[in-house]
Amino acid sequence: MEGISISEFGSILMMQGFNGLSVFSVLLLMALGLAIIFGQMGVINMAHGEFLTIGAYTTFVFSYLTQTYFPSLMSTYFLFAIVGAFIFAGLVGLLVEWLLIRHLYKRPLDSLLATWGLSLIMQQIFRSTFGAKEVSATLPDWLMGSWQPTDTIDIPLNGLFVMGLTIVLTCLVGLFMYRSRLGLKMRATTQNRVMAGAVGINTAMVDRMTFVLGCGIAGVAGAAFTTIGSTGPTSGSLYIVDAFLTVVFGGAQSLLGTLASAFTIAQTNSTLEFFMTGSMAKVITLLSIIAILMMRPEGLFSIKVRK
Amino acid sequence: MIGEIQRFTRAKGKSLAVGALALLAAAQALASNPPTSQVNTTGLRVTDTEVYVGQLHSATGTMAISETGSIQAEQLAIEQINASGGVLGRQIKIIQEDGASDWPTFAEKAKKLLVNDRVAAVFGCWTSASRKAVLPIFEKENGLLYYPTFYEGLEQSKNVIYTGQEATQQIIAGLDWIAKEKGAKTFYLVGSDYIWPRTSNKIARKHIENVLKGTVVGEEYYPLGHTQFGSLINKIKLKKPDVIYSIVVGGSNVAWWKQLKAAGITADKQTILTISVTEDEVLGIGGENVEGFYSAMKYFQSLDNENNKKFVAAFKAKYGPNAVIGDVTQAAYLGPWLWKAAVEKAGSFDVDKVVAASPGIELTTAPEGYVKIHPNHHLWSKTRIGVWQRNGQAKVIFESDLIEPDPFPKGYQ
Amino acid sequence: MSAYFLEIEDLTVSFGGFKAIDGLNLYVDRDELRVVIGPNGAGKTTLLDLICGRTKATAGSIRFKAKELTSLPEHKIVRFGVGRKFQNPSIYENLTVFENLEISFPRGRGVLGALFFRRTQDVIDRVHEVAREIFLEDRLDEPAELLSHGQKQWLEIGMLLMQDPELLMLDEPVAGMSVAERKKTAELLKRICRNRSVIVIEHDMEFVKSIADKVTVMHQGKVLAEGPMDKVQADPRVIEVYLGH
Amino acid sequence: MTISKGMQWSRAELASVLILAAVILIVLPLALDIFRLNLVGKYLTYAFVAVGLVLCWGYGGILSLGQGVFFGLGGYCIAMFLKLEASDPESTKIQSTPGIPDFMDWNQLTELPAFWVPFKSFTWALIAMLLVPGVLAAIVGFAMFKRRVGGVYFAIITQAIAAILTILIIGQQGYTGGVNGITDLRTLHGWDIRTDSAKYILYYVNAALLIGAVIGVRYILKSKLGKLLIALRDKEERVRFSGYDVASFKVFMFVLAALLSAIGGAMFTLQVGFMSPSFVGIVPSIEMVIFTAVGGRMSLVGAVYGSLLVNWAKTFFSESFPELWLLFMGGLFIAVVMYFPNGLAGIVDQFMKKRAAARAAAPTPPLVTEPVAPAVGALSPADATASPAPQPLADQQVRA
Repeated sequence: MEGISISEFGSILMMQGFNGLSVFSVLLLMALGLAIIFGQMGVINMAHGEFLTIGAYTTFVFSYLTQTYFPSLMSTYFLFAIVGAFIFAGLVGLLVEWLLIRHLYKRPLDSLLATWGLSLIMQQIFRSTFGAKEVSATLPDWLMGSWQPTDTIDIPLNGLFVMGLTIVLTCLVGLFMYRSRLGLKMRATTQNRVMAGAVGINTAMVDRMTFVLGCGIAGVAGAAFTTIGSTGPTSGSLYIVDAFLTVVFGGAQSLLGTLASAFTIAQTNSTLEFFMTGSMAKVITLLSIIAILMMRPEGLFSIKVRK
Repeated sequence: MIGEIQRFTRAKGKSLAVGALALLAAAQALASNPPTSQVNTTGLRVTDTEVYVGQLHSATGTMAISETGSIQAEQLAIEQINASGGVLGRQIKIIQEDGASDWPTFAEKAKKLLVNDRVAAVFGCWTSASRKAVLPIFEKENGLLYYPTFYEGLEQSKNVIYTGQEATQQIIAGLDWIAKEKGAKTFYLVGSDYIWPRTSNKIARKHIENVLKGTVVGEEYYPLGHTQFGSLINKIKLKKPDVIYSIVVGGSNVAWWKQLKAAGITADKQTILTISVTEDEVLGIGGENVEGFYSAMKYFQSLDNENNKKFVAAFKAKYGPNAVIGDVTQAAYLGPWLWKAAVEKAGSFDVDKVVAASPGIELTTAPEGYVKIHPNHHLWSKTRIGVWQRNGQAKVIFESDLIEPDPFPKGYQ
Repeated sequence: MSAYFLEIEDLTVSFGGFKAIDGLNLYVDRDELRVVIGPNGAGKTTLLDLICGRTKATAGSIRFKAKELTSLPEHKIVRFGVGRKFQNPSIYENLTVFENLEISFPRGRGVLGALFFRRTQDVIDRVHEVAREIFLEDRLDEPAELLSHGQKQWLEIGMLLMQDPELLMLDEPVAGMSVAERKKTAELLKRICRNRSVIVIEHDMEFVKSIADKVTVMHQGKVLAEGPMDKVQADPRVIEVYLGH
Repeated sequence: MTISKGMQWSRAELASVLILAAVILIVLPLALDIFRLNLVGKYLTYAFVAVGLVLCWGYGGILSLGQGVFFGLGGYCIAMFLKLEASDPESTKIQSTPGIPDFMDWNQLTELPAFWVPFKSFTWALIAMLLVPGVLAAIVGFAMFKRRVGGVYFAIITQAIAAILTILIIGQQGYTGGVNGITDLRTLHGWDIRTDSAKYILYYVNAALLIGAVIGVRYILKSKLGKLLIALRDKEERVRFSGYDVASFKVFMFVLAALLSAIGGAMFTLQVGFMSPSFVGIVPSIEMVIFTAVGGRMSLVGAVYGSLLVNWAKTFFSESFPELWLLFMGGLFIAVVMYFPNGLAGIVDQFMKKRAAARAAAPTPPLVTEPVAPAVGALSPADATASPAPQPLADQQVRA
């Protein structure tokens, strides 16, 4: 390798390490909302990608409005957009739960088909509202470019941001699930719905809140992904398969499992990509996931239950 | 500077000619409205006042992002033609079908347009895959397709007029320019994993190695829809190429450019030449993410000539002031005009006669300047290099001579 | 080689550290009817699960007719002669009583066998014979979901009889039955126990007394006491953990 | 259902199959021109997949979201044969290597890859068309069902397989034709499959095969194996403890469904004249599940009607509203899942029951005017062995 010094090589290794972590946080962020909905409720939300897209479009709208009416706030609008994405995606989630999902809790495979129909409808609504072409939110300067600790190391700022957001969000979700009253109710409902109902938990309300929370988190993820990806009617569909694999590979009912599986998949893919072409890396990663799932159908982490 | 002046005068001269021609055509159309039995001997859907054409693009699915511009441009062209008297005195009616980003659907709809609707011509397709899917149907049913996208070449059909550039037109002039201007010797080829990027990179590699005497230090393909390019960017950094030659498309495109920028790869440190970014793509990528990088295209919205000014104004009047026009959109706009010219030259809507009349048809009113149909059904056209600005427009900094289309280039296969 | 029909030695299984069965030893003779009793959570059902292969043992051995069962898959254990009735009646509610019994007929158990299975006269005869035994002969054409709870229990026992197992394991066969049904069930059990070994888990002491030869008392995954009913009932340890509750 | 009749066909079942045969063999060919009939022929190739899904999903409870993989593999095997026939040295003489498929030439292959060579034989292509998908389904099935992977996990793993295969096919374009697929297929042993007469013949072959498939699967469902499938859905554990190796039954169903899909794919290739990797992906696989759901997941003839209806709707809506048809399709899917979980067959069944009840109750009308309870046993007159599918009403009540 001509023209590459040892220190430069070291820098690239370091950046590659960071890349693995960055891919990990992206995977985790896209899977988190899904993991909550799927893990806690057993509902397969095929429209998860479209909830990501809601977040992305919300960011675009915020960016557009800020640019038009409050140009001075351009540097901070993004934070509001994230909150807005959570609220907006959550509200749509509330509506969808009320109209659709609550009728299908007993039929997980049917909820899959219905949410597939939902995703078609949502895509068309995006297209009719925002046009078929992609749009791009103007990002604040502090989210663009790279941070250079040395001459040869470039750490992507958007990667850092997504990573930070993922950590904060994961901790919040963890605290919520394991420390709050509602979280306790959610876990109780997951483990024994009948019993939870019997001790006075309004399981219908808990389900609704769970779904709204999952959708809201998807919205946040979508907002964050405007920094690294596209915003268009079908952008969400780019993420859906990866998100499902992450959740299933981790073991559906365990947040820790989702964490571990996102880490494993991200590191495998990112490392393989460094040594071979991207298509091959993807195939090998997917094949390994399937092989492991065949050996451990319940995923990496799962709650052991006496059958 | 001199080039610019020359271009200006030429454009001006041409626009005069254009005006005269248009007047002539209108007069002709009004004067003569030949009987249908004479202009339609093969049972196409032509009446004394109307002629039906098909439009076959993806209005839904992932490709709608790209194909919407073509749909709009073709409709604009047809509207303008109708306003100026139509074709052979007949108004053009459009039957629009949705290919839904799905190749089998394209085949189904193409067949419907040709067999059921008996349309006189079809303006449509975007991806090579959709064209390959409909090609046998057009050949079997003897239809006529105007295909707008720049593509990999290696194809020539009696039933297709290719209004975009074939690969050599787009690639070779761009590489020559970058080698000369930037003294580039080492290239890193990157593409989405399908036939157009692979074939284009193959041509690029041959040209780099055999003609430019440079080296290709890497060639990488990522699945369509891939969104994580961190590893690739690190690999590129490892090789330090003079030029990154990029043919990443579709959903991946935005991720690729945003992540390049985030990894500190900016125009002041790295030269990137791409043949897959037009104004349409920049809309999604954001001008700030491609600022300073180069695209090789035959058309940019910012082209400074009278034809283009009129075209851009008309397009914005119809589709809003924020509408943008990319290379393919312009090429799609050419389709109806080229068809009209060929039909009028042939004096008939019959596909065989229109096809026979097509070679040699010139369009001096083309927004890109001037095009002419080659006997191989591709267009003579120029290749331009544009450097992207923050506002999402490109500044044209180089313009080649008219390039002869060569879909089966010797020495590049 | 010992002479016991079923030999369980040092059997242990743990769920996440909790030992549901802890070094258990149990021997059952040919044609013996053994009743296993014990408080809730003693590991009775787990013991049956282990024998029939539903749960895999952590350690120890289960030998039946001198063959090790711990490594066999469930269906092979069944084919080797072990039948198991579940605690809740486990029948096919969408099939008729006849079809329920027919499916349990030990022929055509492979894919192709099932595909080309013919309802021959011997199948029909056998179904009728078993149906008579479980008091359901006049209800053969009815969907099984229409049966009463007790009748469902009988049907499941009947399904086991179709297999003609050499070791029959029944988990609370009279749970949820009326007094009359219990009496009939006790009769039924006594009849079907001829020529095979039976392990019964039961809570109902009256019922146990009416059928048992020998009783095993389990507690915390171990055998606490074993012997004839009256002797076991008099055991102070048993009284403390079980009857004392 | 009575014992003596248990394994025979009821009159209603016979009638439903005869009506289906009449519709696709007589009514449609008479009513439609060759272009529309060819479209129907294409839809009917999807019906093979739907019939397989009735067996595998409706009866077996195994939802595969990867049936497109088998459809595609079957189609590719035939497409490879046809492509080789279309690539004779004469018609490919402008290539640098004449005699090989055009896309290989574009990718600098200079000779036919070894795995293509056997596909010069039609016999081998036919064998491979069944063997390749069958073996793949058997491997996947064994690995999954032996370890008791099921339900949602299985659905998602089949999706992953579809994703992998798509990436492989698209990535290895020199060998597979890549994203374009294998296009421009012309003749079968010199017989031009693009002519109208060929299309009629292929339509009838396809229709006859499909009716054969319906009858064959019905036969299976009538056998003890069919009863076992119902038993499996009711109490899988009980079946296992009746001495059955449950996994092998599931593998059998999955393989059979895969083989049916493969036949559908092969017929698709012949009728449409090309094969595309887009079939192998996730979207068509889910769509095919939806055809089944619309027709009624427990009804074989329903699956055929479902495929016809959804595709007709898709064609109709997309021709009439090219920009908005997705809204209609999405709405249709949701409506079917939520309000008609038993699909068309369920609607027909309810109607028949009401009529029967009305007739039976004619002497004492006041007592029976209230609606008949949702179907419990039979779902349609054609599927008297069906078991209950989920009922949304009951769900709502439980959760209210």
